[in-house]
Amino acid sequence: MAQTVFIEAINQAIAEEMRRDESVFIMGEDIRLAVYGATANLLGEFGEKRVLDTPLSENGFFGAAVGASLVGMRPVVETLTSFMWVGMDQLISQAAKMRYMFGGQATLPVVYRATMFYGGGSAAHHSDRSYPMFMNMPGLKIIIPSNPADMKGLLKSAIRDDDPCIVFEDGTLFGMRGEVPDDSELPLGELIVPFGEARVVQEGTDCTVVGIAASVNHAVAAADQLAQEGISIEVIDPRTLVPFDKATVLKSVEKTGRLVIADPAPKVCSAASEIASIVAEEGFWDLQAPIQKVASEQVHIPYTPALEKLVYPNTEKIVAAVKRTLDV
Amino acid sequence: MAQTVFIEAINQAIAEEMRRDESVFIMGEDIRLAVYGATANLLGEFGEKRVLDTPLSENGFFGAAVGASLVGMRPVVETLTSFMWVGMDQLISQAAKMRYMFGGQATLPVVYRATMFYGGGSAAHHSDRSYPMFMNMPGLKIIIPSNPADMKGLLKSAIRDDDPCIVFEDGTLFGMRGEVPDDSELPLGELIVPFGEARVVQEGTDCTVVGIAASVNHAVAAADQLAQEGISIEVIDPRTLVPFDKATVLKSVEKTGRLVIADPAPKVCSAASEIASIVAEEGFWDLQAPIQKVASEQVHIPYTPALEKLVYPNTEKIVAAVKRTLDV
Amino acid sequence: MDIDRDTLMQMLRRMWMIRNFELKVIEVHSAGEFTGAAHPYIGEEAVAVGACAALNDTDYIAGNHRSHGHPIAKGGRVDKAMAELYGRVDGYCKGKGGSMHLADFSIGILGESGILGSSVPVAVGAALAAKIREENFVSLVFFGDGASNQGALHESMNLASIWSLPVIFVCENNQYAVTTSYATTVSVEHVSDRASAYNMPGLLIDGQDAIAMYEATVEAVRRARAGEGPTLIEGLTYRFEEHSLGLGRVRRGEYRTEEEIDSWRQRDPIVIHEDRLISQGIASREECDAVNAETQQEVDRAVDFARNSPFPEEADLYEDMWANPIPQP
Amino acid sequence: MDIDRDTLMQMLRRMWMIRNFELKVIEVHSAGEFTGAAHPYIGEEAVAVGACAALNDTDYIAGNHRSHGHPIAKGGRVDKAMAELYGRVDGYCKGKGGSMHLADFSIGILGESGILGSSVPVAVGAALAAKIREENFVSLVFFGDGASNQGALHESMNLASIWSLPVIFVCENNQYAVTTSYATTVSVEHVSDRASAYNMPGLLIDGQDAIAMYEATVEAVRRARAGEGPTLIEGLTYRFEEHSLGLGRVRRGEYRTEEEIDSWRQRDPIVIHEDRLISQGIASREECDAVNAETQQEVDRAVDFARNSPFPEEADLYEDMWANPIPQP
Ligand SMILES: Cc1ncc(C[n+]2csc(CCOP(=O)(O)OP(=O)(O)O)c2C)c(N)n1
Ligand SMILES: Cc1ncc(C[n+]2csc(CCOP(=O)(O)OP(=O)(O)O)c2C)c(N)n1
Ligand SMILES: [Mg+2]
Ligand SMILES: [Mg+2]
Repeated sequence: MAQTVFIEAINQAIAEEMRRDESVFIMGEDIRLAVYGATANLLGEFGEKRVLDTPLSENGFFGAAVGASLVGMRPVVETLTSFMWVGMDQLISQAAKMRYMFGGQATLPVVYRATMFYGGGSAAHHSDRSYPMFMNMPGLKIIIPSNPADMKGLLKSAIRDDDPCIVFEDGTLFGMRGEVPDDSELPLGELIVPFGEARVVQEGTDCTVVGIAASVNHAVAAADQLAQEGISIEVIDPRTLVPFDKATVLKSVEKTGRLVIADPAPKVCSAASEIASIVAEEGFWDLQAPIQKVASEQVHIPYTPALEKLVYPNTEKIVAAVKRTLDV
Repeated sequence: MAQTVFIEAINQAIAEEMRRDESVFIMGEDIRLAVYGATANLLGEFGEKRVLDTPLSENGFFGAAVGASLVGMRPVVETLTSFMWVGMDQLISQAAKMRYMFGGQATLPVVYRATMFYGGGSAAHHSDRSYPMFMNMPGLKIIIPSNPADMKGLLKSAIRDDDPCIVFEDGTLFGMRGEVPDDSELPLGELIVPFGEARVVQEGTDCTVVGIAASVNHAVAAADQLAQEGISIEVIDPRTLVPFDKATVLKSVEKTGRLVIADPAPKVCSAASEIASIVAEEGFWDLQAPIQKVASEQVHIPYTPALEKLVYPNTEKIVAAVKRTLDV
Repeated sequence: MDIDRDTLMQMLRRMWMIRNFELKVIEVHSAGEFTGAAHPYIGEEAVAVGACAALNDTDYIAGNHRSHGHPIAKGGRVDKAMAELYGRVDGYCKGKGGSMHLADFSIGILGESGILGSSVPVAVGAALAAKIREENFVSLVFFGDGASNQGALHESMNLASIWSLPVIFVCENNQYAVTTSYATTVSVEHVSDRASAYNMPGLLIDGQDAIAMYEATVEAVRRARAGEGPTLIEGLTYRFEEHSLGLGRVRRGEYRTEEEIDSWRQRDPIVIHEDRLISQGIASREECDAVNAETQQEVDRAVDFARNSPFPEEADLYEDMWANPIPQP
Repeated sequence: MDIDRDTLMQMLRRMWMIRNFELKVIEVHSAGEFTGAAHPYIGEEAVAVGACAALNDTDYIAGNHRSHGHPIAKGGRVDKAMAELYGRVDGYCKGKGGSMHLADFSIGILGESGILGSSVPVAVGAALAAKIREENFVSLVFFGDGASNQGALHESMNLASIWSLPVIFVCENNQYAVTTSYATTVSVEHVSDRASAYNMPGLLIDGQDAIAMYEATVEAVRRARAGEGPTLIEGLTYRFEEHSLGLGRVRRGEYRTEEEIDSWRQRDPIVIHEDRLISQGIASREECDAVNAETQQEVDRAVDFARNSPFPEEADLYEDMWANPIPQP
């Protein structure tokens, strides 16, 4: 098993898929020189035709990716979450809606890699964690990895998937190291993580903590801390939000009777809200305590570290929420 | 009390506010000839300077409204929900974020009137019920009236409010008649409905039904039907989703022990999800049965009436959900 | 340009097909056979028919809300189109799309779009694929004078130009966006004047003249296939009917005068085309009338087809959401 | 044009203020005194300073991510700007905005925007207010060559043109968007060539020459106040530094040659302005040096001010969300 950095896992996934399938190409701003890092060295290997630097025209090139996908290409578009507003129409009116509204005629194997740069003083215009908004809109698969191995395996799945996918890449994890199995170690000879299969990160009996993106790691840290107080936490990482593996969450709550959801998105209509609502409906009789949402404060991201640090879920907040569910 | 049609209530609210305050002006596509009905006769009374027909440039004129509001105007913009994707950047990056990111220097008394035309064969590109997405984004007040009087009173409040508001107008209600009090009948001499005060549409003891937009009326119909079976329903209309009057909902659930939420938005990360998550956290100990979400199916809006009629919450679905909570 | 008789007659046939389709749609819509918006293309037939006559089945088109003319001009089937308007399973989109979302991917019709300007980047993307794969299909997109003010147009024309993509931008300038005159919303005299801002040819063409549209598009297609990049073609035209069926609120006199409408009706694209065919001895009056009659019959059959097609089943609601299906929430 | 000495000296002062501010920012940023992106304006000072010299305090400006030059050019305070970069309560935005969101509404600085192209419609809206209210303020917006490809520009220029709004579009063409050369992304030779597509004057100005920028803007402001509508001014310029602080990943040689950078550094806008002042006998070398020294001192004081200002309190987190506050969820 190789120790791989998160951003390197992105790069590997893209390179491998570009090698495997000629119809895969990448486009975005400043990707040839890999300003954001993930596309390093791809120009050299794959050439200018398959590594396209675009003008500052998100709506235009998001849509061009839709069009290319309709006629047999597999575009992988790089952007930041906060630039998606500019190209929103193509994501919603075309990518998400087209297949259904054309009665299944359209097939759109397009991937949008949307990086979430938050937590580092990027301020309101560069820090969106917007996946809940896209969850509300039917038609988009939503992928949100929490470690290098999942990042690689899920991005590869997304590129092979025939539906439009948005991969939300948590910028706070870009430097994270983790084990990524070598292909030779894998039964299928390659790392593919399927959609809709949550990972039980660690088993536990007292409370279930569902984490999203970087919050998975905070959940594990919280579990470690709570273990010292004799509290046993089951940590679950959904890995994809559309499709969402509710069975794994419900089964866990059946066992623990308690649920905390840690989600870096703003708390109103968040992924945490959705998961809470599912369990309040389908897992209600298993619940022994109120569900706790640990999501971001409902404010824009303040620039100053003095305030920004208050906004997101963290280990401390998760620990406190678990204790609330246990009334300790 | 005058019987007033919903769309006429919109017109009255705009006209009265334009009379009251010179800084109010309206803009949108084909509003001078009032193609969508709500702006009838305003050109004649207020002239071309205050009644602006715009080009097909939603991002441009949504943003122009932001800019005008910053320097002291009170723009009221007409659009449809489905056209907001095109102008999303101005709604999010500017209208929603500006005040906070400039440390409170910016004041944006701008109103976007976003009509939701669903339920009449408008198909995927014209039928969005997108308020949950905007609830997730901090900084926008979200208004969603269910009858002519609230429509008028809330729109007037929105125009006077100093923050950016999106008024989601339910197109299925455009022809609805309802009592709108004459100003002379009112203690304040005018109809102003404040934000953040839910209306208890009818009291009941067995189950709380929170309705959003047209679903309020389906909830009332469901309550009538259930009353005949001896089941007593409390119907609540939040009227504004940001701010959301959770106290009224929690108080009701304290009494009834049961909650159904009827919401025309797609069900994942819907307003219903959010309300369910609040009650699962803060009203948990009052709940005697699983919370039931009755929201739209998670599909795009099919054109054919044969399928479209299956998508939305309706009286029947609400009745069934209430019965599930009561296990009858 | 020397145009062969088959092409000229096919243009006539498709113009009549559109005309008769639209007349029938108006008839059955007002009889309440289906609801929902529908935007008649009557008066503008030469634009789409002339343009599409320059394309192959392997070329792509994309369109907008005024959506029946484009697919028929590209060779789409009126029975499947009509069944779609009726919301039936045998419609092009199995009843899920309706009037504004006709599409036939089997012959390069990538679909109509109800969001204005929104299909333009998509068309650019199809052309991008041609370039990356080094294939020689082209892509053509129709949009209105109103939609030309959308930012999507600017971004798309710039992208197509810098990448020299084989795409043809066809502006159907019928001079109004619903009730709003393009003179009050477009800051240049002609939409085609904007081509220079994108370093591409911009042609102002008589949109009532199918042959003129055809010739302009042939040249644009030639350029596109030769790798010379995109072209903007503006077809100056007029819609003879109101903006959409059911838009009764606005009285026409309020934004277009009767005189203006009448004067444009004098320039009926079908009459212009037939007159030319007859005067040049390419077809007789009888032959032209026969085309009209045949297409009328085909449209009548399309209505029968539509009426006899069933509505979708409830179980179809969640079909067609995904190519690689996932459980519904 | 005859320009009075005060104006010329104020331009010099503001260019030095920007230069010294940016040099200090580079210094304290690399010392780790604060984090977050910051985009130096060094090399481009003449564009903002020349343009803003033509405006009054009651006129408005809006800007972008390269955000320190615009407010200082408009007369903003360096102490409040610096404190903002330090994330302190005495900053322009109480520490909530940071480098990319400086604003001073008291003197018409409507704020910088991190989303490119996004502040352009906003500036158009301020100008729209002037027209509706029949007041004679104008609005001016800065954007880059990269951002000129955004659809927002197209819509904004069209709106401003058809409504004859008092707005001035200033493109800072520094020839690159991060690593991407404008020659490969803009389909015309000069951004100002696009003005004709909006029926407005488009001027290509030497962006290293503050006086040229000033004169062009004076004329644009005159037009605007006279109701003659908008103007597009392109200042051809160059950024002397890398795209942003902390963008170490890209080595400059990969997208700009040393020769190119050096040749543009020869055209330092401050040197050009000083040389002219001195050669025309308007100011002496000593006077010019004094301006440099004074602004350096002012920037030093700004750093002290910033360092001594406290961070916001936790209770401030939810402040400034609403003008008419609501309970937080
Ligand atoms: C983004 C968007 N904004 C507004 C509308 C509403 N709308 C539908 S058709 C139309 C006018 C279109 O004018 P034009 O582009 O000239 O096409 P035409 O109808 O004249 O063929 C408008 C405003 C829409 N469908 N999409
Ligand atoms: C909508 C949007 N897309 C992308 C970015 C990322 N980005 C920040 S600066 C920049 C380059 C801007 O180039 P230009 O407009 O020429 O301004 P310059 O930096 O050269 O002053 C890019 C791509 C952004 N901030 N906003
Ligand atoms: Mg038109
Ligand atoms: Mg630049």
